[in-house]
Amino acid sequence: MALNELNFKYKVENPQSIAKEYSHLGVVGSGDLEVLMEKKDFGGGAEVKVVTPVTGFDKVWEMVVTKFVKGNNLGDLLIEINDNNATPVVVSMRLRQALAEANKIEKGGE
Amino acid sequence: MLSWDELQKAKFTEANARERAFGLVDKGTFTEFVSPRDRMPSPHLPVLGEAIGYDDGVVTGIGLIGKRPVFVVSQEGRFIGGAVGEVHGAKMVQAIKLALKAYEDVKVKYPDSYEERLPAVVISFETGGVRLHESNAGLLAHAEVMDQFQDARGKIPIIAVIGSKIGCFGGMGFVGAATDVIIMSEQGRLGLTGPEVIEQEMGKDEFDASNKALVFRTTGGKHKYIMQDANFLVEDSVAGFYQQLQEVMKLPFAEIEKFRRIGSKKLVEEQLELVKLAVGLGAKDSMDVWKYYGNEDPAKLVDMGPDEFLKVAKRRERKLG
Amino acid sequence: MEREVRVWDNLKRDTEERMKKVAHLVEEGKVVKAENTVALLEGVIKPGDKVNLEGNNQKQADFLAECLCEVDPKKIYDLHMVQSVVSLKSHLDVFEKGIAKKLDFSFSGPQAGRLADFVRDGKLELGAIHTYLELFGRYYADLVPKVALIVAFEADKEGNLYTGFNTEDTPIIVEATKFKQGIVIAQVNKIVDKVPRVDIPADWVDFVIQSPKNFYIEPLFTRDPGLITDTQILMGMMALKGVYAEYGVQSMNHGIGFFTAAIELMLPTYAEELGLKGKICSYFALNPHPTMIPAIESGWVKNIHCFGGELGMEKYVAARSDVFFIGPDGTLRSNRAYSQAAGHYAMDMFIGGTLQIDKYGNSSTATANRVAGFGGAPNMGCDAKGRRHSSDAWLKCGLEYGMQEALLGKMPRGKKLVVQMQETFKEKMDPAFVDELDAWKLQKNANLDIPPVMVYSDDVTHYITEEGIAYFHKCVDMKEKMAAIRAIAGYTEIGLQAKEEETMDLRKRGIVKTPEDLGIDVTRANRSMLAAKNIKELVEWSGGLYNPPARFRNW
Amino acid sequence: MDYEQGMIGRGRDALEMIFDADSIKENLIDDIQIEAEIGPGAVVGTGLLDGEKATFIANDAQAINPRFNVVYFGVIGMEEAYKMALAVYSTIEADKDKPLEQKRPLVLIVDTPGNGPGKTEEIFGMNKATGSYQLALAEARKLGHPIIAMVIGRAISGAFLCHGLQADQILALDKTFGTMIHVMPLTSISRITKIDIERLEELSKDNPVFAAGVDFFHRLGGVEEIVKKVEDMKATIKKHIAEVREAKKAGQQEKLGPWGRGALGDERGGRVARKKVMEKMTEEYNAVADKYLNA
Repeated sequence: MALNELNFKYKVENPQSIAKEYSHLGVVGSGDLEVLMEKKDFGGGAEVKVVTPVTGFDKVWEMVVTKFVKGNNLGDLLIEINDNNATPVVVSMRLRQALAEANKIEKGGE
Repeated sequence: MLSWDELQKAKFTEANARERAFGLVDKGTFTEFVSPRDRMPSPHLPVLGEAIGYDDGVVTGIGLIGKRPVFVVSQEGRFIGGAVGEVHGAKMVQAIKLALKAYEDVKVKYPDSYEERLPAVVISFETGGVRLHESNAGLLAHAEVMDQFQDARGKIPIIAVIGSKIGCFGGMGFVGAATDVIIMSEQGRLGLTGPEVIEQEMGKDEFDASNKALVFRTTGGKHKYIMQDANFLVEDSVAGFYQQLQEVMKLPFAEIEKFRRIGSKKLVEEQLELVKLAVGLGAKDSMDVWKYYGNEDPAKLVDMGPDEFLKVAKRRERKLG
Repeated sequence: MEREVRVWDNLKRDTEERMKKVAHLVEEGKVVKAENTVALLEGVIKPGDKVNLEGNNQKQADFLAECLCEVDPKKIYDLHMVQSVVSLKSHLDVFEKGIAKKLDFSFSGPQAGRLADFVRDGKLELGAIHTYLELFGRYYADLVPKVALIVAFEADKEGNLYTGFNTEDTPIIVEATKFKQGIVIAQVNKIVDKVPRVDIPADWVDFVIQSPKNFYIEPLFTRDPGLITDTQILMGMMALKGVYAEYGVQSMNHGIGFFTAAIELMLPTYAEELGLKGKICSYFALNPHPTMIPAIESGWVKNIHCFGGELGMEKYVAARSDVFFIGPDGTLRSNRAYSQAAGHYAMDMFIGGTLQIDKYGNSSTATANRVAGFGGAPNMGCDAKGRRHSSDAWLKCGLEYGMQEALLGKMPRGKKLVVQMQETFKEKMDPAFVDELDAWKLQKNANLDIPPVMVYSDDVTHYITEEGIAYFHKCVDMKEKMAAIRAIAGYTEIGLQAKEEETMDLRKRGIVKTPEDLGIDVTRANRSMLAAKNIKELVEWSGGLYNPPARFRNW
Repeated sequence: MDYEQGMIGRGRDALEMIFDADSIKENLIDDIQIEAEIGPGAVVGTGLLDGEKATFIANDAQAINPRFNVVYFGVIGMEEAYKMALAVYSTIEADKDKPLEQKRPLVLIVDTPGNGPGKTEEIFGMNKATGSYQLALAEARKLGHPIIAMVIGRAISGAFLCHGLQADQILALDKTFGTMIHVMPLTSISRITKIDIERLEELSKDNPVFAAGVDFFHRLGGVEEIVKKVEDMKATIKKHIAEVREAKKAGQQEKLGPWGRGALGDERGGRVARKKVMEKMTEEYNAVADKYLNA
């Protein structure tokens, strides 16, 4: 059984990282996932790690993640996803929301 | 995530555990401990093929309410029903342990004015108790939480906040009952045995778990408020709970102790009176009990908004407290 | 020339003969005691009769259904059941016991699996699966009931019936039966001195029985806003912007699922923000969906006609007589037949969810082992070919119709918007887009004439998935339609066959629009978009008039 | 006596075996009387262990509570739990003036399948009843009373939490006696988690965190010692009382009770994440503590 771990690495032209050092979004509820984004010095590259109970959809994961990373020109960034049976739409939506969150400029607060 | 100001307006039932943790303390003061960034998921779930979460379904940290350090534990019902496993449990236990450490430190540093900086523990419960996937570890963790509660007795207040979808059940049901103060919304539920199990034990005629109205009037916030099992009833918003916490923090600790329902011989004797009432009354429904306490038309209370309810609802009278 | 002497009132004579046999069971007026019901049925029904057992996806003549199961199968057998819905256990028990033999129906919910078994095992001879209007039509052609077993809230002793809020199918059944010399038996919750209003006049009713228990009503159209997902909200936003606003749709029917519930709850929020108030959503053929309350309260809706009632909405509906159809007694009168007619001819759009879509764009909710039928959906979800009045939305859709000229030459004609919504993957990564519908398997498993298709490809005008909207009607041929399906099928096997340049071309031509093309900020697709986030808030919106059933009360 | 079928359902017999002959006084802690009529599913009182006074709290699986029909076969109902709590508080009261080393021990005889599930129980708050008993035990333990739990039969889930897991040390009869310690049988875990029973059975062979059984609890630090023979119960209990007393005298409370079992679980390799998490939290707290304590 165990969990399925997928790792993807990317290198895009003129990569953009995120504004915050670290950002987290989402809850690992049924059909949902959490996304953790962390600025990392990857020499411009981006790394994505997915942990999911789902097997047999590795290729779909790769396509969804690739589209997201390339579509947003992401680099120097580590993305980790803990998934609990989310459909591709939920994955893409959470990734987009996570990116927006990661680029939010903090105002007020501490 | 919503900003603190937006969160205050948000429904408590809609907020996730992290949002609740942020919103229950003063604006901008929350610092999370063992956040997802520390990547400390359950070591036991992967072998069962069960999804992991980096916070293991509970957000722990510290914030302020006024000058008082508030140690927050906020359970996430969407992650395996908020159930307690080894990591989740350890985070709960350690939050209380750290609060007690803070208590000792504050007492040393501010010997004459430590009450105004008295640490507190706030637990936002959303759980069915022991996580079956790591049940033995979860069970042992429950016992540790109770142990810490006893250590905290007479030193720092432990406040339960119950207003999320799952409620507070199973082993965590008596952990909730063992706190000093309980704040609930009418959407909150507190009990021991979940509705499905009661139905299974007693039959559908006696207890139909799909009858949510029945489920809620048996264990929901309004009922618990009438029974004095919940001390405060607030509206379903983050602000509702936060503001009530602010009020509680203003009370001297001796007053807070009076909110307790169990934890001494006298309180046990008081509860035994209630058990005798249960026998004498032969109540078939919680509304029979509401009526007994002087609510002439108990059915009316069900749909009443919190403000009106607080005005008209008659509660069990307590000799103590 | 000697004229042949023929009898022209056989049906009447037959009925009179049957009535005589049971005359002793009648107490006062037309009242028969509940305990005499089985005897009554044994007296008035003959083997081989066509019997209508009233029941639909809401109210049920459950007591009469149970009594019918208790008649002696030696005396009464081979019945031909003609009924809207097969949803109670008793509905199939009559076949199990050998009382009934043949079935013509429209929809089966909880009994769909058992029904499939019965058909396969030869326990039941299936006539056909209909749409509601189609079946109602046949009540007046070749499926006229001899005996109708119906249900009402109240009756007086003379037999006047009050069906009120849940009038639903009753008038159309009674009229078909009674005016063809048949026999009408009504179970009622209560026999009263005077009914609040006469929905069915006494001389159309032969017997009334006060049933021991109130009849069952299913709250089928209540959707808890608490269960609406972000994806449903995203797709709702897409629908509002890409279809409702695009066509200025003013009249419509909403399906039963969470997609349309999300849309209803976004009228006072997202649609308001888009400035659509007054420009869309004025007229509905719709059950009193609780999720419509915020939109109604915000002044969006002019008119709603209801197929049936919805448990808990009685008081709210009664208090909004400007919107709903309310009798002189102050309560709603629903009517499934009229609402179906309105939905078919007077509405510019049908929008609802489906389960499976094949590569050609046929869609169905049929699964391999359940004979469920589609109720009224196919009726709503098809172009009304007899429609002759025009509206902006209807005309615009027709003008965009890619095959218009091939079919009509240079003749303007409108087209009804038939919008199907579905996420590309259902739970557990079950793809919604498939090579072949499960309906084909069902056809084999249940030995049906044709695979049960809910909406055929040539009726669908728009498909909405989270990936995009396919403006399906704009396609000029099947080849292009299949490309449009692929373009919005995401990461399903079908979707993976999409070619990038092909999809780009479809987007350029406005046949496919992604959320980006529509200018939708996906990160806004979350529950804060909903005007009410749980049932409790619906109650608050209604000013306490909505009284949700116990199972929905999370407080 | 015949112990072949184990000790399930024989709480009263266990009392006879463990305590000195004819020493058992039910519902009495010195001169403090506990209402005899309530909670028939719980047996409480005073007995002698080779002449030394101890409070006992046991389940009586033969008893049926006529007022609460969920209480039978050892179930702890509302009355039972409060009665048990009263026994603890009365013990505290009786010894309140005694020094730590003279606080009398409490012996919990554990054979219970669960807490009372029911509508009445929920209306009146069963959770308070079990909660109050646990708080009472924790208080007594912290005051210096040695508390030993002896699992003779079933120690299931919430009922074990209530009646057992607040003890200083937990002993259990060997599994050959049919002793059961678990939250749920694997069949139920399988149904709820939707994980195949075969898979669970295979995993449970060497995964102590969810497996059912005394040995696994031992590895997790949940059980201090496994008692192989019924005859050894008394001596083993006495031995542990002495050990606990020593530890308390030496100020080593942290080695006992739930917290001590936490450390033991780490030592025995059954629960190793716990410690890491706690250390990380402390580290992160220390980094910000000043800011919060001096706000």
